[in-house]
Amino acid sequence: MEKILQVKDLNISFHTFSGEVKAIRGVNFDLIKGETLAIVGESGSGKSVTTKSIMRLLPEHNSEIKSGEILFEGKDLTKLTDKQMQKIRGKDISMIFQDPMTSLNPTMKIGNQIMEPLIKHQNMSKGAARERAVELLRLVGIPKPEIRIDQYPHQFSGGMRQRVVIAIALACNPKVLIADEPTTALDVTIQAQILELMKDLQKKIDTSIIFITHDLGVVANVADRVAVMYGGKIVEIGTADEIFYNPKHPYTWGLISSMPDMETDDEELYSIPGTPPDLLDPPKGDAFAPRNPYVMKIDLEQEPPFFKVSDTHYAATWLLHPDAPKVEPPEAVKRRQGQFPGVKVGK
Amino acid sequence: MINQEISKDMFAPAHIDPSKSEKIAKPSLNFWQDSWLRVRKNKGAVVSIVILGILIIMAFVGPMITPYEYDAQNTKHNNLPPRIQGLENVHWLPFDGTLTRRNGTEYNAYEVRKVDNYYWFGTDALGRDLFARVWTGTQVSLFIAFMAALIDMLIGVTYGAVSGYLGGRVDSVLQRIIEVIVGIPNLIIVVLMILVLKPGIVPIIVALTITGWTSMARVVRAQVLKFKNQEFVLAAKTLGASDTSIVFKHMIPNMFGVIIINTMFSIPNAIFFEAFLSFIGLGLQEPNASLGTLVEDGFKSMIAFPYQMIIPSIMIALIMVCFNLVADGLRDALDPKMRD
Amino acid sequence: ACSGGGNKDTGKEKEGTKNAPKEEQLADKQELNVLESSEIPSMDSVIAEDTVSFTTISNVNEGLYRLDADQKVIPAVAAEMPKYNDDKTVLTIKLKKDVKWSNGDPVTANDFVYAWQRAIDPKTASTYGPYFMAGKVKGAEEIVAKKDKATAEDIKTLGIKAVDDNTLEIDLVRPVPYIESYLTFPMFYPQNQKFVEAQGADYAKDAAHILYNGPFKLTKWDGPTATEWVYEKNDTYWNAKNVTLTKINFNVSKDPQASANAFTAGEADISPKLAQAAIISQFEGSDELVRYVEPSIFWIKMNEKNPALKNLNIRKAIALSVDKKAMVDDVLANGSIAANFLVPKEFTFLDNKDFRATTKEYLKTNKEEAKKYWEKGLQELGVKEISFVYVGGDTETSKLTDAFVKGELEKNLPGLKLEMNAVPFKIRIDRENKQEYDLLFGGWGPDYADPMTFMDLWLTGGEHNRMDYSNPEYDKLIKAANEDLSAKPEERWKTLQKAEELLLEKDAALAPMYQRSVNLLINPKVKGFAHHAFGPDYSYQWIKITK
Amino acid sequence: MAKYLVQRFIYMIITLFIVASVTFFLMKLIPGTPFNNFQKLSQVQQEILLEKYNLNDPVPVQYFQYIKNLAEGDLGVSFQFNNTPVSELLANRIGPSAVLGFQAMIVGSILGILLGAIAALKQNTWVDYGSTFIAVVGKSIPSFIFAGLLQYYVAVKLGWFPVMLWRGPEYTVLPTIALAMFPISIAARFMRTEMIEVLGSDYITLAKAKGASYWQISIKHAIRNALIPVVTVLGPLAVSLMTGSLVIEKIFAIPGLGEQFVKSIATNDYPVIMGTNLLFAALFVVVILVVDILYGVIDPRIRISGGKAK
Amino acid sequence: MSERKKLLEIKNLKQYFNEGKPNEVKAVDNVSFSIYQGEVMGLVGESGCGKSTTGRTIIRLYEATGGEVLYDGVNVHGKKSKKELKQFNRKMQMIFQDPYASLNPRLKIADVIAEGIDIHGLAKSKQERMEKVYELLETVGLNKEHANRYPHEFSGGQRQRIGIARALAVQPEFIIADEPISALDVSIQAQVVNLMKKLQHEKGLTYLFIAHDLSMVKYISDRIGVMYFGKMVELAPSDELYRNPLHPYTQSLLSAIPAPDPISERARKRKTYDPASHNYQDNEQVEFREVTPGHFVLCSEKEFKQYQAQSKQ
Ligand SMILES: Nc1ncnc2c1ncn2[C@@H]1O[C@H](COP(=O)(O)OP(=O)(O)OP(=O)(O)O)[C@@H](O)[C@H]1O
Ligand SMILES: Nc1ncnc2c1ncn2[C@@H]1O[C@H](COP(=O)(O)OP(=O)(O)OP(=O)(O)O)[C@@H](O)[C@H]1O
Ligand SMILES: [Mg+2]
Ligand SMILES: [Mg+2]
Repeated sequence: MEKILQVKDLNISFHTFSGEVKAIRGVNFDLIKGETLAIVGESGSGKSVTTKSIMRLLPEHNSEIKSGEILFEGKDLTKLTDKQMQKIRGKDISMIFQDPMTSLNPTMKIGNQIMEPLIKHQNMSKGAARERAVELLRLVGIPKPEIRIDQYPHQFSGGMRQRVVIAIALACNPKVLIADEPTTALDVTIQAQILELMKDLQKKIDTSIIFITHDLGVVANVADRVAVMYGGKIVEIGTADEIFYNPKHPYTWGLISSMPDMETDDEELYSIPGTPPDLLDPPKGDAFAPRNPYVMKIDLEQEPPFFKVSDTHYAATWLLHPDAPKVEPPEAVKRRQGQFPGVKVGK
Repeated sequence: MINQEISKDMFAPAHIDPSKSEKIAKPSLNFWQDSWLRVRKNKGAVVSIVILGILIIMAFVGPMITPYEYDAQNTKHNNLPPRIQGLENVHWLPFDGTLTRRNGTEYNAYEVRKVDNYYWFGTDALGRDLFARVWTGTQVSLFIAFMAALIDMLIGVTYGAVSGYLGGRVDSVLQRIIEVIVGIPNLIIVVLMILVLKPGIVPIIVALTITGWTSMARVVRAQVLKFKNQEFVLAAKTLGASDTSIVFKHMIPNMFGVIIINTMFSIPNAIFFEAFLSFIGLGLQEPNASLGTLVEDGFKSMIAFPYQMIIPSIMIALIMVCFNLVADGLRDALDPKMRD
Repeated sequence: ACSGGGNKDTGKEKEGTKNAPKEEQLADKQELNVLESSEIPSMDSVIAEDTVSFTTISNVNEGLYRLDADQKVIPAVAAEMPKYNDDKTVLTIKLKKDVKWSNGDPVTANDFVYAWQRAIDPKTASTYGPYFMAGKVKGAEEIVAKKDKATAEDIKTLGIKAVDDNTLEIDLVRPVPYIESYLTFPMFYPQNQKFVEAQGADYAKDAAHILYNGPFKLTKWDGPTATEWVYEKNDTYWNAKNVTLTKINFNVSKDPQASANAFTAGEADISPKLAQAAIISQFEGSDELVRYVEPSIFWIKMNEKNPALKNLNIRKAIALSVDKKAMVDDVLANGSIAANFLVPKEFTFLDNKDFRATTKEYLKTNKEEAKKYWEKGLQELGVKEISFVYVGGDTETSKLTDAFVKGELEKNLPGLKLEMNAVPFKIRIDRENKQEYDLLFGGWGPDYADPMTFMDLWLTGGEHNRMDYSNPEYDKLIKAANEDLSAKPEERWKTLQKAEELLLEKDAALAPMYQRSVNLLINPKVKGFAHHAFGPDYSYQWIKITK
Repeated sequence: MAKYLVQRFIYMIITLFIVASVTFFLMKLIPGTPFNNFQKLSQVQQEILLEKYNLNDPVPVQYFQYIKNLAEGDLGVSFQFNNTPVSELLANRIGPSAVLGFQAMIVGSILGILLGAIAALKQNTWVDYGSTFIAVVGKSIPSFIFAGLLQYYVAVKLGWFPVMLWRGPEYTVLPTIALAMFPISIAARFMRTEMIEVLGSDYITLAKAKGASYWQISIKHAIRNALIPVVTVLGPLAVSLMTGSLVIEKIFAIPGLGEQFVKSIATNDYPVIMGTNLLFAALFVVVILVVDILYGVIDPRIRISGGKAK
Repeated sequence: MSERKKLLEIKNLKQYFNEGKPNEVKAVDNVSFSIYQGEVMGLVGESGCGKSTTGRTIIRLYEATGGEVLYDGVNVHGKKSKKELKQFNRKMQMIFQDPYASLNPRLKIADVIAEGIDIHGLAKSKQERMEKVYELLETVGLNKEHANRYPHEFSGGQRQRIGIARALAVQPEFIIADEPISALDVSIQAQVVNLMKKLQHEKGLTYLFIAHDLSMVKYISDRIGVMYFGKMVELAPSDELYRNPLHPYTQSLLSAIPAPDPISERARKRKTYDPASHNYQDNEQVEFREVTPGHFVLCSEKEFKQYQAQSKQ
């Protein structure tokens, strides 16, 4: 259980015209070698900011890491110089972005885009880099890579482009791969192919993956562990089974209840009422409180700490406090709890 | 980790009005308030607005605060360099009334010519007070700038928008027309205008109207092509919005950025086009002046009486720099991408 | 003839020449760099119509006579001054025997006959040919009238004849008192018939397609669009031994300040004419600045088509109210002189006496007087205010003077408003021809050394009148000077002076403003530069470069 | 591609034809004749000249004659230059104008693009403000003033370069700089805007994520993508620069097209007006075509149809 | 079901881009289907298969290359007067995929929503206009105060609801929803889908619902069409389609839907689709055939027989 990446008490703000946006408010998590950690959560909850800060890709002019450490193999990434960081990016840590349509440079040949990190980080000659690029394209399942390598992004379909982005991310066999909604723009068949591809590769090179997505189906498919974010914080973290079958945080409950499955029919879908918190002026206490059907007075006063559910499972909600009243999770969650091996319904 | 002061009763259910939770994050400001807020944060823009304000006021007040009329000739006092009471003793400032000879020696033109008056910006070849002339010229040039911008907006933007929006054959024809307009020499048109128009502001405006908008049209066309398939435009189409309203309500407000840059280029063009027209007898006629004509006149005595060119040039440059900074500020303020 | 003399007005230089002629040592390199103000449109002497062409032609070719540095007519190809018959209508001119074209052919009387006939032939479409010959040389008027129907026979009727190879006879319609200076004009230069015809359309197309018989020859000139050309000394010139310069490089520079800059930087020895006070003032007091008055007069025309201007008092008021002295001293500030006359100073002489020296000045600035006339005029017209359209030029100098005139007139003549129209030259001519103006700023330069070149413009219905001025008495005086008195110089002179007085003092037909000065920069090492009052601007053959 | 070019070529011919026609008729409206510039010409004499050059014919007749000659490649002869063929005249004069314009364009756009790019990279720093300032001043002060200043201070006072004339590379330096101010400022302003936009795009972030350095990102990724709109504005500008700048040519005594064209209008030198203008228009339409093709070179997405990679 | 009124009938619709040029794209190729009054028809398929194009062509954003779109029996395409067009625009509306791109950033929400009202003159006075806007805001679960704000001040889900309000403003009968929820997070997806369902019931709306999230599509749709490469390959009532997918592409699609259930995900076996597997012969007629009532599949005669047999089991 080697921890390849540790994020400790990360606080990040953006300075905007309207004031300081406290986008990340104390995020802690570890990434273990070889695992896939999925991050889920509402739009704007800080998933991308967290991962971008690992890559140090936040806009320089208005972002500020207020406090915290990001330890990669013991080095604090927040303290590295730009030069040092450039050596890590693309080599040790690489990233896949959401939108395959826009993440490739439209005026540059696919091959050159793949070769760039190879030449940069592995000092390959052009010829060698090219060979490797062909190999990578083949690896991600692009047919006729020798020809495709000299084409431009617009000659590729969305799915193929996303594979190219993945090929770029994998070019230097990174130790950590961050995938920020890599399949949102793709249809399910291509999505499935890409997920399989990632899993395959992970096995081969023992990469650790941080996988951000909205699609809980995808999470279920890829994740070893899941972190749920809300309002700039991680509110619950645990193994995939724990989160899916025995969630503890009311926000996680809301998420799970919102999804139709193949059986849901005419009844109305559950949706979490209200809107996300204003990070310009984060509410006192639990950020989720205003939308929490089980809200307690303390939620409005104090931020909940992490309560340990199991060795691997923590949740930040006052509901886990011994003094809190026992509440029944919603129906959809209860149904799932039944499937969870070690836990009895209703705790 | 757990706070010690937690009492049990804090775990009682709280009540929150659900309707209140559907509130949105940001305070409500209207578009212009919002933009103004942003412009205000841009120091360059604010300083520029202030300077522009002062320039505009001076354009009207300036000619009144000097004892000399802008068109009063006094050839005995011609070509005198700037001299300002008080500042004349500060030698490194260019307001001490000295001129430099070709061999590099300096002399005080006022003393040599036994003139006691103070001409703050000096005088021109006919002994007219440049302070009064520069400010009246500023009036004219600001007006020209305004007209140029207006024409650019009205004709250039409309033309470009129509061409890009309708596309196909119409676009093809309209683009060819631009090529033809650009292909016909301005000078011919201008010479022809001398025949039918009396010199003055009208021919300047006509000339600008004929030629001043083509680059704007091209740029706007390119933008329209870009916006044509944006979803909000399609949405308006499905609502049955007329083409005009799609173009003017939906597209044009979204291309302020390029429009502003382009306008900023048309303005100096227009200012000097006016000077050129005046020069060939179409624009303003003596004794009226604009900054453009002052610069051109000054250019001719650039070496002997450099102040005659430098002062109006600085004025134009100052106006343009301010305009640009304001425009940049505005553009940033109006651009949704710049929003937090 | 190689007087080496400088100019009357550049006192310094002249003194320098006089006081220390012996110390002067010639530089090793007799090469000159000159800036011209425009290209050479034509090197065909019968086609040329502009000063640069005339200047070039007169330096590389030669006619019967030429002007020396003091504007005196001296024989050139001619061996002597012409012999006249009794009524002075037939001239017989002997030619030098040893004058040669650059291809070795001798210059003969026939070369003159050929050139003149070519000039008058409507097919040649020469402009100066008819302008100079019609009404003066016999047959010219008739040939012109036939337009393109003129036959070869017709053309032979022109009043010029080669008596033999070295004798030329010229038949005039009437005596032309100024005929000798007239003949210095490049239009009258000889052309080698054989050569011209052999070249056909290529004649005078570039340096290689021209024959030279003057002090220099063009060794580089690529044609009318060339902005660069080179003279080299013509060793076959009859007076070659007196030509010191070996080479002159010409370049066209149209921007006056730039020309001055090039001069300052030593890239040019002679600048083009500089008119702008601001540029001249940089060189004021320096021995590089050469200044002399030229016989060009500038005036305000008053169009009598406008009833207000038909009024004598109004015209007088206008003519008197502009401060001409301020105009020349402060505004132009280039040495020009206030013109209280029509016939320029230092232009025509009779028995070495300047035309101006023997007569009065008219229409001197007098603002009080002007105001009185003005009020009287307004009263006669029964109006309080008048507005005139003032057509001026679009050059820098004219802009400045027009602005000055406007200021003066409006200040001194209450109730007058001028609407200023600054227009390009061509449009000004057009407006003038159509008489679409009230006041018009214009000017005139002479074509020959006689007051008549300025006087006959104002004849009733004259081609250059264009302001509806008409005074039968004036017409009569001019007619007399042209015809009856043409052989009586003294009387003729008096008559012309009377006409001038009538035109200006009595009729105030136009308001003369100033006589222009020429300013140019010449490297002080360059001695012997000669300028001329009409036709070509300068002669370079007497120039020497000192150390 | 071939089909496209043929189509564009036909369009170009049509455009040129219209330009030629409109210019012809407008030009004939200018008062005066090529001969009345000469104050001393008599009416009769004028008539003779007009007759000789067929200028007395009705304008439509002259027009058809001109178009016919044009189709045969005959541009006529110049009046002001004493029957020099217009084609020869243009050939003699286009050289310096084109060289100068080309140099100014190259220098100007490279400097301008760099200036704009740097401004965008250092957005809202003094570098950015400085670049904006240079661009604005470069645009608001006409090039002839730069020309005058350069000539006086650099050539006359410092003696670093010749003051004027056109004899070799060193003679082109000052006029090139003066003329380049305009493209510099335009390129800089447009480049800045575009670069800012490009720098905010996902592929730049991806390039950063690849570990590309600052300069690699700017040069390999950002500048190229920002160039497209810049090319749109620079194209037509190139034409106007290359067809001669009146004042600059005058100041540096350069035998170019600009001055001559102005003079031809002033003197009703019809064939020269037409010839110069056709040359200008032809260059203009060609440049527009080149710009369109350049788009494809810079941006493979808009490559002209058929130009698919093989 | 077939007795219900056909609101929209699409016959052999074709939409080719860059027709006749080397880069021709047959985005929609010979597609026929009908939509009944009051139903939700889902449309799924690979990205780029022509779903959006179909929707956009139906609503006349593109001029169809071929085929007919009959709305209430009237051809939507072809020449129309301005008035007819307006009439048509009122009946049919569209909700766009990207809630960020589909709202003009420089218009207030009130003006966004009221645009349709203004165009069609549905309000007689300013006051009435505002009242309508407020009512619409309420319908989509927003409130009055929001009317004066700008799009950037809203969350994605709120924006998408504004898009819906805009479409509803002209009281349409038929709405094309082009991936209205793809860009939203789960909880907000639920909000939007609930709203659409609610409106369907309350106002009797008919939808064409384009999406690639099959669980949502199944949840909301009565019938589902599956597109592949510009062609409709299968069309069936949603339950039927999920229970008995016939076309191999549909099968592959269904097999790829990830379930939010780690245990089943670990066991997932995905089917892949290879178009070459059909092995169509040149002489075979590949047509859209009704295998069982209401269940259409694009197939050859041979496959048709096979599918029928399969369905009987
Ligand atoms: N450049 C920026 N300037 C200002 N605020 C920013 C910036 N980038 C992100 N934010 C703010 O930080 C917060 C977190 O954003 P983030 O992009 O991490 O959300 P997310 O969880 O990735 O959402 P999504 O699922 O929509 O991608 C948001 O409130 C957002 O507005
Ligand atoms: N305006 C257009 N010009 C040319 N080709 C187009 C145009 N619009 C769409 N296409 C092409 O038509 C095909 C179908 O596109 P369409 O947008 O309808 O797909 P889609 O099924 O909606 O995909 P997605 O799920 O990605 O939205 C694609 O190959 C696309 O590239
Ligand atoms: Mg994100
Ligand atoms: Mg789509």
